[in-house]
Amino acid sequence: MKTPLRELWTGFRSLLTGMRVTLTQFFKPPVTVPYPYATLPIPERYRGHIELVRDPETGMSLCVACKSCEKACPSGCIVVEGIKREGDKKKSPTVFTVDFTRCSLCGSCVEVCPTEALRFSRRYNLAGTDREAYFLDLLKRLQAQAASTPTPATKA
Amino acid sequence: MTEPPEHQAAEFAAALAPDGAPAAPERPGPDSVSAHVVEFKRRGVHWEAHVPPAQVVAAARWFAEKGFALDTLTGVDWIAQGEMEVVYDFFHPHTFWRAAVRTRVPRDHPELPTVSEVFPGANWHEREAHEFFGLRFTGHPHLTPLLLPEDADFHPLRKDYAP
Amino acid sequence: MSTSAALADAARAAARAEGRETFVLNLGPQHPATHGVLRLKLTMDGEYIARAEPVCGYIHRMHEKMGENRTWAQFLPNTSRIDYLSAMHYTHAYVAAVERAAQLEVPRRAEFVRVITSELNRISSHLVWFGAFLLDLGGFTPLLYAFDDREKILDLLERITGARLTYCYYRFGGLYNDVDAEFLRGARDFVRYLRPRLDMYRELVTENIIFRKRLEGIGVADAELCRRYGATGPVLRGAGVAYDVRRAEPYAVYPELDFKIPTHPRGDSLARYLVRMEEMEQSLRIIEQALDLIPEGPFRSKVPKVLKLPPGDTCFAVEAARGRFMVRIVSDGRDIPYRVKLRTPSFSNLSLFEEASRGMLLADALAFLGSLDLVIPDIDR
Amino acid sequence: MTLPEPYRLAAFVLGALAFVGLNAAYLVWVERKGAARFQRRPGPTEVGPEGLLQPIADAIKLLSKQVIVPPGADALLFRLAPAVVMAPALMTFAVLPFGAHLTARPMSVGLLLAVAFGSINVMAILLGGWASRNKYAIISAARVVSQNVAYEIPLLLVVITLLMITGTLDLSEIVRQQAGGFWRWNVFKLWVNPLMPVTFVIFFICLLAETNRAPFDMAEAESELVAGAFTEYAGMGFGVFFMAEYANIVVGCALATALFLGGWQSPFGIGSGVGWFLLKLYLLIFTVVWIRWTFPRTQFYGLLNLSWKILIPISLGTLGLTSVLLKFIRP
Repeated sequence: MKTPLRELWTGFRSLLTGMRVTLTQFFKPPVTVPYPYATLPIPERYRGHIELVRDPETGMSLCVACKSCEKACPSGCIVVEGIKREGDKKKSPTVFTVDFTRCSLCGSCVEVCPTEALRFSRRYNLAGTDREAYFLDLLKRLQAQAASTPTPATKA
Repeated sequence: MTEPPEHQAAEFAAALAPDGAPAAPERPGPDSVSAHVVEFKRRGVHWEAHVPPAQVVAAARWFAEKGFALDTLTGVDWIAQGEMEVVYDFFHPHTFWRAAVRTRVPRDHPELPTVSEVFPGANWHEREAHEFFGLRFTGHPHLTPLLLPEDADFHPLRKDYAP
Repeated sequence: MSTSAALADAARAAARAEGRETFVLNLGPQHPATHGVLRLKLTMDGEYIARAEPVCGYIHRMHEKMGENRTWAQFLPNTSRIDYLSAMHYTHAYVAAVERAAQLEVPRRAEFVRVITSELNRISSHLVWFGAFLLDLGGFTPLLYAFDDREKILDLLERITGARLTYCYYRFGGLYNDVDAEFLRGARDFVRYLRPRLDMYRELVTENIIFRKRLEGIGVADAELCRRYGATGPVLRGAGVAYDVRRAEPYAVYPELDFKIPTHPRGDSLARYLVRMEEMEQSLRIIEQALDLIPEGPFRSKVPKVLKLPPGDTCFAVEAARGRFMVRIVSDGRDIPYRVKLRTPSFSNLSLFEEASRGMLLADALAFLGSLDLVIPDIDR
Repeated sequence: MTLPEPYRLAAFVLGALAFVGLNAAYLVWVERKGAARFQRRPGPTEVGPEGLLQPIADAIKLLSKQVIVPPGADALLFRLAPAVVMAPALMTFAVLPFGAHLTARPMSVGLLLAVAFGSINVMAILLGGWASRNKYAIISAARVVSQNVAYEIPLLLVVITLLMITGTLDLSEIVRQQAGGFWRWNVFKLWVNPLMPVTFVIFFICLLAETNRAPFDMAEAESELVAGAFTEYAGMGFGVFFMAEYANIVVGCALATALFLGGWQSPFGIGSGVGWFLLKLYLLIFTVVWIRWTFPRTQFYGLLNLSWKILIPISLGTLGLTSVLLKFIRP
């Protein structure tokens, strides 16, 4: 008789313990962030889609159109074309597009780039209604950035 | 099963080829049984064996008796040699030995007996190998595609597969 | 008629012979308890299961074929997407297999970081399982608590890898980039933070009488059953077998660290639950020790730009959150894999479900299914 | 308080409907907010301040949805079930003693009526589940019936225990007997039966089981049976089942308040009124919410075991003990 009763009591007590735990949580403030009104800081190394880095001196892209990134990309989503302009020491890109719909954000392209001309952007709220919005022209993006932000140090 | 791998390999070869076939590690013939120790640090297994396709059930039974578990089994399509290799991976849950058994079947007639009687876990692995490679495991109770659609009649991991 | 239908018919006929009538209940592929797109074709006798046939493949992506179409390095992003909850382990196995085949050196610092991140990943994976399992059992709140804790791990890992789920952080011969002091401090803080939380889970869940009554003796998968089906990980350890790849085939710097392999002999759902909960504590211990021992130094060794592996087979297994994950790579000497075989733990762990669930009640079977901790892409690959 | 009978009736019908409607709607809000706070979330915030208009938005959404009767279902029973589940809960409000003079229809057999109507909702769920022609729904319906049968017994045994103490079925009279401070509430009448608190706990457990609330939510069991008996219900059909669940909780908790916690009586003996009744009622409802968001669901046979092997023996024991004590201690 003693054991079943004790079992019953232990079981019941375990329920009360559980209720105590949830009640303590009840009086603590919420841990969530109300997303569209507040956002968490994006970490330094956040891997968004890639973008071109500007040369701090010339304001042009650092890319030499070597196509290392194109070759390294597992999904084949980068297209780079480049020419050697008159008077330049190295090639510069004429086409640099990313098919972001196929990108897996692995970072291989950034890793292989010999001139560190690529970096991850910090765009995270990537939602759209059409596919075309994610065929990114990085050269255009670079120009737009140059137009809006005079100093390259400011973030994207 | 605490003996070192060389003993296990020898015992295995002796059990499967009682007439004393040579346990030579050099390029084994398709119908001979051989077993040899390999370097774990390079290969990830302690010893390997080669058996003819007809003897995979006997091999599996030997491993089952020793308390091994079937890790996985998979095919490799050696299209240049016109052969399909089937690799059975075993691990021992208590003594931690790892062993692999290989067998080769002709590519145009990829048929070998099922080991799902010995290791029920092989059932799914064989279904997978069947759908991916077109290997036919005779005696398998339910040899239908597992991961591919049920009406799939193609074998994507064959080297000549073109979608 | 297919064999499957024949088997289902046989189960039905057997039931009818005993004067019972069966019906087929289609559970999934969209059902709250299957966590993704697993489908169970249940032949039911009332609320009892006469036969449960898992139907997989709904999210099959043929990673193994993808591996044959790209260079060794290009396969890396795929590895995080097989089991999205323990991406670190999967990348680890693949990277280490290639390192083993090419005989590449890995700097000690990188090995320690691999251990720390892997164990953090294991905890986060177990936390998701813990929450989802309780959800299966009808308890909603622990899920949110577990996700709160997991969020802290994801923040830490995002800090160093830049991603929250598909990290793709390890590289041949080391890491993608080095960890900073902030991360190491954060990891230490996290260890300190999680311990009282685990105590809270014990009070809220583990000791709860309703919870224990639901799991005790339910879904027994004993050591012999696990061996026949090749089940590993917490399923095997919940059957009392101290098999852990970190011990069985030591890799990285695990041999230098002191940790226990938790086992429970009963093989029921509760045993598997307890194993995982204790594993989280052990992972915390491992992280603590690794944080003490981590040396300064390079995080990556020199690796040839175009990596070609010598011909032959190489295996590498790691203890992923769900069990033994093994990569078998076959090289023919080129820079492209000849064959990549992924041996995933959930695949084997699920295959025993059909045999073990026979004669169980539906609700029990779902508790059992939850305790196996399945990740469907891990089965389907 | 002496309105002519037809007006009185109309006032109370309207009052009961408004009370039930408001409660059902806002208990959903309370449940969601409560659940959120238990889980360290803010809960609904978007519609209205603190999400207070959320129930209205929910109602509009449900009303604007198509009511689908699945092919092969028994259309009549399928449509009837929501009405059958709602009606008894509404009827019971007639006898609930909210205040000393605030009862729609004070009846000498009020408790009997409440208990009788309280067990009709199981039939509604059975009807709905069976008429849906869905395997999950039928399994759920079968579970609900056996669950409710199992819990009706300890519930009634507890009520009988209480009846022996009060000697009346009139709910208002039962509350009146408990006047004069919290030590005179039935739950603390330890000199009549030292096990009164246990009786209350049993009553509360049975209440959870009868209203199909977690941890006894076998009817819904969303992780096993999708949505159980309500799987096939869309739009307001589902909404009515949902509201009925909350209406039943209100009825159950109101009964518990009246029977054990002194109804409208103040715990200090002075200042009694409807406010106390509502306070106790909502505290009990909060506990119901609190329990739901704390525990996992019980196993189905565990639930039956709990009833047949634990609750029924104990309630029989308290029944026996009370009768013995009443016989020998109070002449």
